[in-house]
Amino acid sequence: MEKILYKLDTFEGPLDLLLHLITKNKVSIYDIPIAEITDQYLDALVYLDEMVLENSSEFLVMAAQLLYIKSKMLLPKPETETEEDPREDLAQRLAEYQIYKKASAALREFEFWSRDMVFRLPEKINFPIPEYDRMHDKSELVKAIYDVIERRKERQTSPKRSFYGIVGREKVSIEDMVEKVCKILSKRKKVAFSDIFLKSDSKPEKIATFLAVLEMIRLDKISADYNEKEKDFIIKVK
Amino acid sequence: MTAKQLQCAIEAILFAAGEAVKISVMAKSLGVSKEMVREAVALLRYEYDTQERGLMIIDIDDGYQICSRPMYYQYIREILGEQRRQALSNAAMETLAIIAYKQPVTRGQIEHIRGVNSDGAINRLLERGLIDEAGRLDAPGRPVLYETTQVFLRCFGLKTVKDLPPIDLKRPEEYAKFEQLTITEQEA
Amino acid sequence: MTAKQLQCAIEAILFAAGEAVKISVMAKSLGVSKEMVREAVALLRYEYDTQERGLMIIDIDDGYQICSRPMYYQYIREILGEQRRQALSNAAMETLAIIAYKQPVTRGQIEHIRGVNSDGAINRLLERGLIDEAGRLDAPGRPVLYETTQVFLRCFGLKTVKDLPPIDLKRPEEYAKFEQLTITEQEA
Repeated sequence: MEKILYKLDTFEGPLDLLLHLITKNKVSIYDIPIAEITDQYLDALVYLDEMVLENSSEFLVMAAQLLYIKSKMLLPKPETETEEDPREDLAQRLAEYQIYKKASAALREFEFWSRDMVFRLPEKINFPIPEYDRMHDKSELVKAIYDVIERRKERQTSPKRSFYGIVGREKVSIEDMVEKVCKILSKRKKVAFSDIFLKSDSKPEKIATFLAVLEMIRLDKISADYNEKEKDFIIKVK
Repeated sequence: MTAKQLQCAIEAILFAAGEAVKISVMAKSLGVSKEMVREAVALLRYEYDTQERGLMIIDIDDGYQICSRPMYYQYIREILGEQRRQALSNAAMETLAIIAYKQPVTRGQIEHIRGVNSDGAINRLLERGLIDEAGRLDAPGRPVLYETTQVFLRCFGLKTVKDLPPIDLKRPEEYAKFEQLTITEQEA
Repeated sequence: MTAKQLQCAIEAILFAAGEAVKISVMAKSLGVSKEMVREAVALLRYEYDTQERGLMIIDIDDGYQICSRPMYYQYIREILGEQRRQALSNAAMETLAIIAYKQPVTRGQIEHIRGVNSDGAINRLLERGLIDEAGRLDAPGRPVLYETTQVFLRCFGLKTVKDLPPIDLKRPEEYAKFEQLTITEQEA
């Protein structure tokens, strides 16, 4: 497979990247060849020219979702039930996203319509406006304070911000993590998925490790089977 | 009040307001019909336009707002030292489009559609005054709803949000196609 | 540029500036002599005055400023009064609550706590007499401090600000966060 260098920040998000792949492959949103597109999607993540951390967690969530759909489609379908196409939710999200992407392009045309017009602020008027005279319950003030606090919390806990605060712009290559996983597996025949993660120091390293494991599964170098007793995936060399 | 006086009173009102003033509000305060307000504005606008006056009147939200005529912008710019507005990022424009077409809408809904965290884009649009909060959704967590503002309308030259370029939000054909596809696949 | 165009350009400049613009500044930007600016303004003013237009030009400090004509004040007053008489918006209520609990507090502190520009909300609250200036903070820039007023107490049925409902009873954790937030900021 050819190596394509993607910059994640050229895509607005995982849906944008998926739409790009769908267009490139000239397939319909409503009939995605899921195996192919999943591979290409993972390639895009793996051969990233540069890991942009801002939205990487969302890109990973989508990777997991694609793999899930792929596995669901491989399972034999029960004959009696008219089961839903596992791709349906994704197709609808893509369709909706595509609509707004088009709308966004349409709006772009009007962006500078009033670029050369100056609007002024309301004139300072030299007569008194009547004093405020509505009655309010004092509980409205408390509610307003809680609203402020809540919004602050939302802002502060948003993944993007907390991410930047912790990791800055450290870059970790997935190749390095593939090597690391191989090294671990050369000493032990099998290892628990969570153990691999314990050995990762930072968030970017964890993300790269996750992608490395996905990539190795995809290339059939390792297997990952869920162990009920340990409640973990056991990684083995194939 | 003569027709000329009505025009001049409206000119004074639009100047002082510094924001769009609704036709109905002007009609009520001036003690005339809405039709008379519309006519007076049409005449005033005709005068402004034919003489290429420094001022211009635009329609916003069943009302009018006064602004400077674009052809004189170069002189204004030099004097006020105004920075030209920067283009919105793609993220901000996508977010704005979602809010414009779907308003009122919550942060969570926007994020679901875009598939990525949109806090930065939303904050940027709030800072620019293109969107504003529009109360809270009556649902768990009472999330804030967002809507577009008058500033948005006048920036993009829209009279109302109904003037947004039409997009096919439902696309029933495509959905129908999808259903067909699923059936064929199951048969196969 | 014709004499008429010069007039219109000056009209646009004065409108956009919203404050007095010096004759010398206009002359330079328009590439004409100061005398020509004076003449153009004289003609523009003559037109405004004889037609009793909504606008008026006043002399300020070797410059000119455009404003609305006093004879139309009654309409402006009624309409702007109407437009600004509305109930408090969410933004204004949040701003008011912050001022009530944290007074005296600066514009910058309010903005920091709310995370969005709050100038509009503060101006509305000032206009409606719900808040007032309370001296200046002894810090760089000497920012204005704001506090609530008697009007505020009356509208919320409070005798003094000590009657404000305590916030820490229901959610002590969050109140602590709110306290912390302002303290950290003052330290910074």
